[in-house]
Amino acid sequence: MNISATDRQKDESPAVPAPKSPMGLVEIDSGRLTPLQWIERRMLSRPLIGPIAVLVLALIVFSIVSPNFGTLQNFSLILQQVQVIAMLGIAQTLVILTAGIDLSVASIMLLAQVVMGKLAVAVGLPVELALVLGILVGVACGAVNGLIVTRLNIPPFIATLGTLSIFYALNLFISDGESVPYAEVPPLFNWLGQGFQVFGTTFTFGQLLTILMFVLFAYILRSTAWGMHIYAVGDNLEAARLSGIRVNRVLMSVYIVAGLIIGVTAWLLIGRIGSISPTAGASYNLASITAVVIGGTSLFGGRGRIMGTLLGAVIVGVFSSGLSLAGFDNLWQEFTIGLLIIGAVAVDQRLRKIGR
Amino acid sequence: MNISATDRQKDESPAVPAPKSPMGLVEIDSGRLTPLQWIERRMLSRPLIGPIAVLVLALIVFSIVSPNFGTLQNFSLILQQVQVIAMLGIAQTLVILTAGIDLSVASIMLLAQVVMGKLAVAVGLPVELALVLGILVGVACGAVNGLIVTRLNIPPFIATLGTLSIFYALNLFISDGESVPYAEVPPLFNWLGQGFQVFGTTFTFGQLLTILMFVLFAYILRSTAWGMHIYAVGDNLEAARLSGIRVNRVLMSVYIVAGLIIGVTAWLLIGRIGSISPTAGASYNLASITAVVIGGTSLFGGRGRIMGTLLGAVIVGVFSSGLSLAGFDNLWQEFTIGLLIIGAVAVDQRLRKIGR
Amino acid sequence: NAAASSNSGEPLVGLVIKTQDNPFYVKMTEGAKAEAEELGYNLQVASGDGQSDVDSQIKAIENFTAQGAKAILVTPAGDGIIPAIQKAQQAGILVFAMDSPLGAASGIDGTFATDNLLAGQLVGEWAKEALGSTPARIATLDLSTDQIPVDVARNQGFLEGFGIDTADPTKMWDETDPRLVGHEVTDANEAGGRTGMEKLLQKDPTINLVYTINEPTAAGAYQAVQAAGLQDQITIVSVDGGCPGVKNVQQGIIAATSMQFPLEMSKQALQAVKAYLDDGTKPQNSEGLDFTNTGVTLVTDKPQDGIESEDTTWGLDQCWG
Amino acid sequence: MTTEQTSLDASHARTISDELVIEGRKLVKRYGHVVALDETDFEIRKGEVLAVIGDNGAGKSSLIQCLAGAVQPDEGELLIEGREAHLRSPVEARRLGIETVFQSLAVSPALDVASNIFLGREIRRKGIAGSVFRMLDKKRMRQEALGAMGELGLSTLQNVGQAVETLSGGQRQGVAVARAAAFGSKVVILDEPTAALGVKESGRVVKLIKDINSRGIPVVLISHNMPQIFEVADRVHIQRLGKRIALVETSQIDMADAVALMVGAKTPAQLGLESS
Amino acid sequence: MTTEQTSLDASHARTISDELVIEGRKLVKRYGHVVALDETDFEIRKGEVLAVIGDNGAGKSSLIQCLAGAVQPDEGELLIEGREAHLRSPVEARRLGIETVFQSLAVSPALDVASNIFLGREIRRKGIAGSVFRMLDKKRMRQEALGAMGELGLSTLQNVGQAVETLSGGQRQGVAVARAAAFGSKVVILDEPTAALGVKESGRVVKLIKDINSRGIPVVLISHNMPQIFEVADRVHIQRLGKRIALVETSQIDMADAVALMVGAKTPAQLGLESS
Ligand SMILES: Nc1ncnc2c1ncn2[C@@H]1O[C@H](COP(=O)(O)OP(=O)(O)OP(=O)(O)O)[C@@H](O)[C@H]1O
Ligand SMILES: Nc1ncnc2c1ncn2[C@@H]1O[C@H](COP(=O)(O)OP(=O)(O)OP(=O)(O)O)[C@@H](O)[C@H]1O
Ligand SMILES: [Mg+2]
Ligand SMILES: [Mg+2]
Repeated sequence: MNISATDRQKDESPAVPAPKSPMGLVEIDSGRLTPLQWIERRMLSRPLIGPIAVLVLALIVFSIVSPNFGTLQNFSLILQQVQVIAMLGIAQTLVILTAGIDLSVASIMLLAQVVMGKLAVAVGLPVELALVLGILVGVACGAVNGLIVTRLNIPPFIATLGTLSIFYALNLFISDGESVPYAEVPPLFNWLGQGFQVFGTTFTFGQLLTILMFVLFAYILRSTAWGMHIYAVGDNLEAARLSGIRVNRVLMSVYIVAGLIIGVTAWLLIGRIGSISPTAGASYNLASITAVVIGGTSLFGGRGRIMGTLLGAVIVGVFSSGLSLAGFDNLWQEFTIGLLIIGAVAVDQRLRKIGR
Repeated sequence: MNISATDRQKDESPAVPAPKSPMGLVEIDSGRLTPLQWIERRMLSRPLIGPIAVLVLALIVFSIVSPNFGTLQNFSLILQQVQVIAMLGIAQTLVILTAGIDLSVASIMLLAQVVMGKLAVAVGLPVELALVLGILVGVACGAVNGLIVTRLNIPPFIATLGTLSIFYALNLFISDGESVPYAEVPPLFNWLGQGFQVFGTTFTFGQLLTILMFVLFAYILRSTAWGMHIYAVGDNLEAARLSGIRVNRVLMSVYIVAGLIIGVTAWLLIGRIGSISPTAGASYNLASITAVVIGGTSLFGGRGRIMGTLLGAVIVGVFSSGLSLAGFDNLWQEFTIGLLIIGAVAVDQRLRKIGR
Repeated sequence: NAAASSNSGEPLVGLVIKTQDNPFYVKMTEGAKAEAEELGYNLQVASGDGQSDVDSQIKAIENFTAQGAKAILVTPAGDGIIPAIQKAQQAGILVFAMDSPLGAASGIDGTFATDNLLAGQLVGEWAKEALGSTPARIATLDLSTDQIPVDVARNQGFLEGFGIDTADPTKMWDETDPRLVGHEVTDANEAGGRTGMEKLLQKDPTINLVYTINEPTAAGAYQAVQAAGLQDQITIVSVDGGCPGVKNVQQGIIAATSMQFPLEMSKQALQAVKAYLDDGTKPQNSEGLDFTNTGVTLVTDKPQDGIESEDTTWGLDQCWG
Repeated sequence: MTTEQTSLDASHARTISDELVIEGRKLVKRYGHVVALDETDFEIRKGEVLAVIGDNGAGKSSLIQCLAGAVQPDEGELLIEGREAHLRSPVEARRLGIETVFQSLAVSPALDVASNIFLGREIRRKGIAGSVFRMLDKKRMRQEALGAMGELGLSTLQNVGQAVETLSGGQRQGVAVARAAAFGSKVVILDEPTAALGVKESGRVVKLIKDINSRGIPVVLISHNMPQIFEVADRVHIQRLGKRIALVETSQIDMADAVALMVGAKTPAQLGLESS
Repeated sequence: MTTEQTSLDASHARTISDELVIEGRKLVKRYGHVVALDETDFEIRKGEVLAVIGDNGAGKSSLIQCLAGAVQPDEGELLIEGREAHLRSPVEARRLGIETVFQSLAVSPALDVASNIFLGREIRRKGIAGSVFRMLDKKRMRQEALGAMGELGLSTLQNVGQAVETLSGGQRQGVAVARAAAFGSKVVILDEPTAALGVKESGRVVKLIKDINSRGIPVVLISHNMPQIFEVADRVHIQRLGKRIALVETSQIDMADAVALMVGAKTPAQLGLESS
């Protein structure tokens, strides 16, 4: 018999040595692997291998094709371009891990942002208060989604298809469709767009915040009970319920935390575009889902990694920037992003199959 | 003991009398029901009761509010306004019943339509041939979706999120973003927009075709093996596979038939708007899903009725028309449609719970 | 207020706009409501769901026809709505196009529009003068890949005004002039403007003139320019004339913009409706155009010789939104 | 029997008192027009092993789902240690110390064995890593999970870090049983815990039931395996057509009669039992 | 044994020949790094009832999944009636007359009992309604389904028009068994068919196996229920750690030895069996 210890790892923590079975019947052959085999197995069994492979490939190809592409400056730019989608992607990932989906993330962001602007500029509240209240609008919208899902028992796709329209209509109602111009936006609102220089390249506080949020939520999902429960609820709701998890409480908390993240993203968006606009980023609903999906998280819930979403967002940004630098028209950029979505997921699946 | 025969019916065919169990242990108490109870149970256990209730309620309210609403002419108009979404909804329902989703229906329709126009007007092919080739483009697009889902094993949401962009880009590429104006559209293409008078009200051939298609697919889903297999595949793919159903063949056929229906809908769209426009109806992807969902079909697959989709599309049309006649701004129409989606599904679930 | 006043005694006039998330149409609606109240009409508004949503507009025209409207004002999202307009006309309804012309062949009863080609030309001519002898490196930030008529007219007008051969004037991006560095589509909002500008600068950091489809796009583009520290090198021009846009002209964020007048547009159109309902006169097109031009004015604080313009003080007085 | 009794079986020394841990009175559960529970009664005494037997569809699983808070009865009342209780969710039942292995197993397929065993009551690290950063002690959970699985003798399980979906049917059942055994404090309920288990593993489960019980914890066992039931149970609750038709000491009925009652071949009256 | 033998049991009259219906040679199936089948052999003769026993995780389900076309072995060959076969899907196995009840049951929860039984081989109406309009004969399918379920004595089933998800665990298993019994023509494979069944229903399944077998159809039975196996099987295939360690006539081994082999307490050599 030649049963070897499985390398399947549910998380990225260092591998626990395969325990000897109490009856000692199991042989472990990891010791017999060559270092190369070991690396291969270790790498291929990682859930992020697919997105990483796609990203590395894209970086190599585009760097060869366009000389302007492979600069630190451009990488910083790409990260700035995708930071809003990536942040929405954190919220989206949380929801998708519970086997849900949130079609309303962009609407919530716009509403929160417009409320911030209205309160600070038209109403004249202190800027800090307006900011906090705007973020709380995000939290409230998340809570509304959560209540519809948990109390009315409506599938998240349908619930957020509804609130997508509702929040967007409120956003237009409050803003009258008008932007607050740059000159009138209080500096605090714009703070996340401010930058600092490293190696002659500009980085922004917004970029930093985005990365920090990813690290934070990667930790939470991997190492806390709440994170574990999110996976359990998404994996099998009924089993989680019977196992004594308060599934409705977990779901509510996920939608509320998602709303909080989206509220913060509203702040990030203002810093990014310099003004407060009721329409900037209305297309980010699907874009955030695209990032999650390319990052290898399953739309059926219970499987995936938050860092995949960051990779997914960056991959889309790299393609969009690379294609544009290589002189492709927007039409063909759209076409290629379509192929990318399918291709990236196909590559991910193929690699994971080999990796097992 | 007082176990009564369950009235749960999986389809709309006349109820089969509850069989006596072979051991004669089962008492049947249907006989003891009052006629009212009987009607109540019978009605409430129907899967379409939710959408019907919402529709009837909406018709009553709007007829009271606006005198112009409750006319035969207006009903014909509403049906004309929703026919394209309803037809796309047939395709969408088939896909959703297999536990899939098709985000690309509108893109396929636009592409098929633009190809028809290009072949007939710019290339100068015979109109009939151009029509058939256009419909075949729909079939081909459906086949592409099917291949991605079955061969590459990519979840339908992701597959069609990709092809949504791909088909739309092709549509713009072929049409150059230009419409074929009314005057240049061959009469055959416009035929489904032609009408005839009944009771002083205009009906169109397109409406007729739409209704016929619904009747046809209701029959197919309810009474043929292919229909049964669609439900089985959507209900539990693995169980269907182990039960000896060629699941990939069923899935392929569903996407291809969906493509065929969408191809025909392209013809219907030309008749509806009179010209061939590469951008008309780009928002129909979500609209067709909305119709399916309001019609009570489960997004998880395996449960639902095609006639629900017709009702769903009509309900949205009735609200949109009724709110507009009652003088509501579009902003509030959008808001109300959002509430409608959530409300209709909530009502449906509540009624079904009582009905069991 | 959710429901509009339904004074059923007053003649019904329908206004069909393209989208409600653009202040231009919001203002047009406000102007129309004010004027309708003045004239004693019951004005109702319907909207599409985007710049090219033909289908919703057809629906809206049908619904107004069914309600027995006396006149319909529509901002066409495409010529797909012509058959619906003709059906409305057959029902005895007066139909005007607003904002963008449908062409004489449509048989429309009248058109009240901004001359978008002219709007583009004005900023193009101004830019040529402003740049003077500096060799031009031009980028355009357009609306979308769909080649929407307004998008095309403004873009081609700008190039024409600058003196660039537009090749096919009904198509964007078919030009071959070496001064044109590139173009990106932006969805006409700030986020698209910024990302588009960043990509263009990455492609070619020598850009010194940027045309933008509207002022929100320009505001976004400026953020990218500023981040790259190129605000002294790059001139941004735009079209629209909304108040936030004019303020940005005042701040020097946008160098010049062509102002259009949605309030005027509504007013003129409703007065023409009154004229027709009173004695059957139909509006006359402006000279040399197949529509009634409701005016375009160049707004800038850096006037150039030989080019008529107004300053931002005037602009802030006249702007909408 | 109003006094405490001590089991004669020395290897199985424990006390059964008359006090009821859980009592159900006239519980009714309907599913649409199907009546799964038809005014059934239920009781389990401190310290005893109670077997619930009955035909397929007799309502055994429905009954214990009511006791475990997984479904709410439509009518009837539930008393836990004499006090009326409304278990609105499995969480509440667990908090009261009622631990259940459901027939559907209730495991999360994508999670590993250790996570499944500790689901809902994870162990956090010591110190601030646990209290402030709320970090889980995965290593410890794995070790304890390994111990719990080892008790069941599931020797072919290769890694407690393995996802449950990759386990065989029996291994999966082992995970569910190990979880209940590790945490049960007031009552442990097992719905067909050995259905998918092999001979040796079934034997281990029987031993485990005895172990749990010898700690003084009462056990409810649903099973179709009569010899097993008569080996381990003190009393048998016979469920038929949604009702409890008899509740007898195992010593006072033989297997054949129990089966005859269960399938309706005999009535309790025929056997001289008061219809409970 | 090269000649045909006739069973002594009169009520169970049938002939077993030496001809093999299915033969598997050195089948290997790996899941990642887990080796579920490790060069295992398999054979079943015409007319016999073959029991497959083994510990949880020994690879029994994996083995029969290979025979049923549900999974494809990584190595080894499969012969059906002496000819090499590659079963790429359960459809192909079915078409060859191999009918299987999977441990996971493989029923569609939202479909009703009748639809489940006829899934994949629905009956169409007579005449043009069936041939042109391809209309299903639902009435007939319901009647036949009722008959098939009745054979199993699942008396509590209230309506064959009921969705399978509303059935109890045992009723659900009954649906799967009824389907296999109704359609099996060359071999019927049952993976733990009585795991969730009651005493009476289990007895019915044993009788059903005998009925099927008396029609000359060989049956493969996976079960952990030793008395049942020794009642019904002609030979026992003992699976251990992914391998067949023994294949013996039930008459030549006793229950205790079979269990000892299965759990590894004894080796085939110790019992004088050639390690197959
Ligand atoms: N969720 C449900 N919906 C509808 N009917 C149900 C549901 N759950 C159980 N039933 C019905 O209730 C009755 C009792 O089912 P239950 O599962 O309690 O039986 P059981 O005694 O546990 O049987 P088994 O031994 O087969 O597990 C059955 O007739 C079943 O069909
Ligand atoms: N899909 C799979 N992925 C990974 N491992 C698997 C898979 N299916 C089975 N295994 C592993 O293969 C081994 C054999 O499993 P199998 O289901 O064949 O056992 P079995 O003999 O049927 O056990 P039981 O009596 O418990 O049903 C087990 O160790 C199991 O964990
Ligand atoms: Mg049960
Ligand atoms: Mg098995």
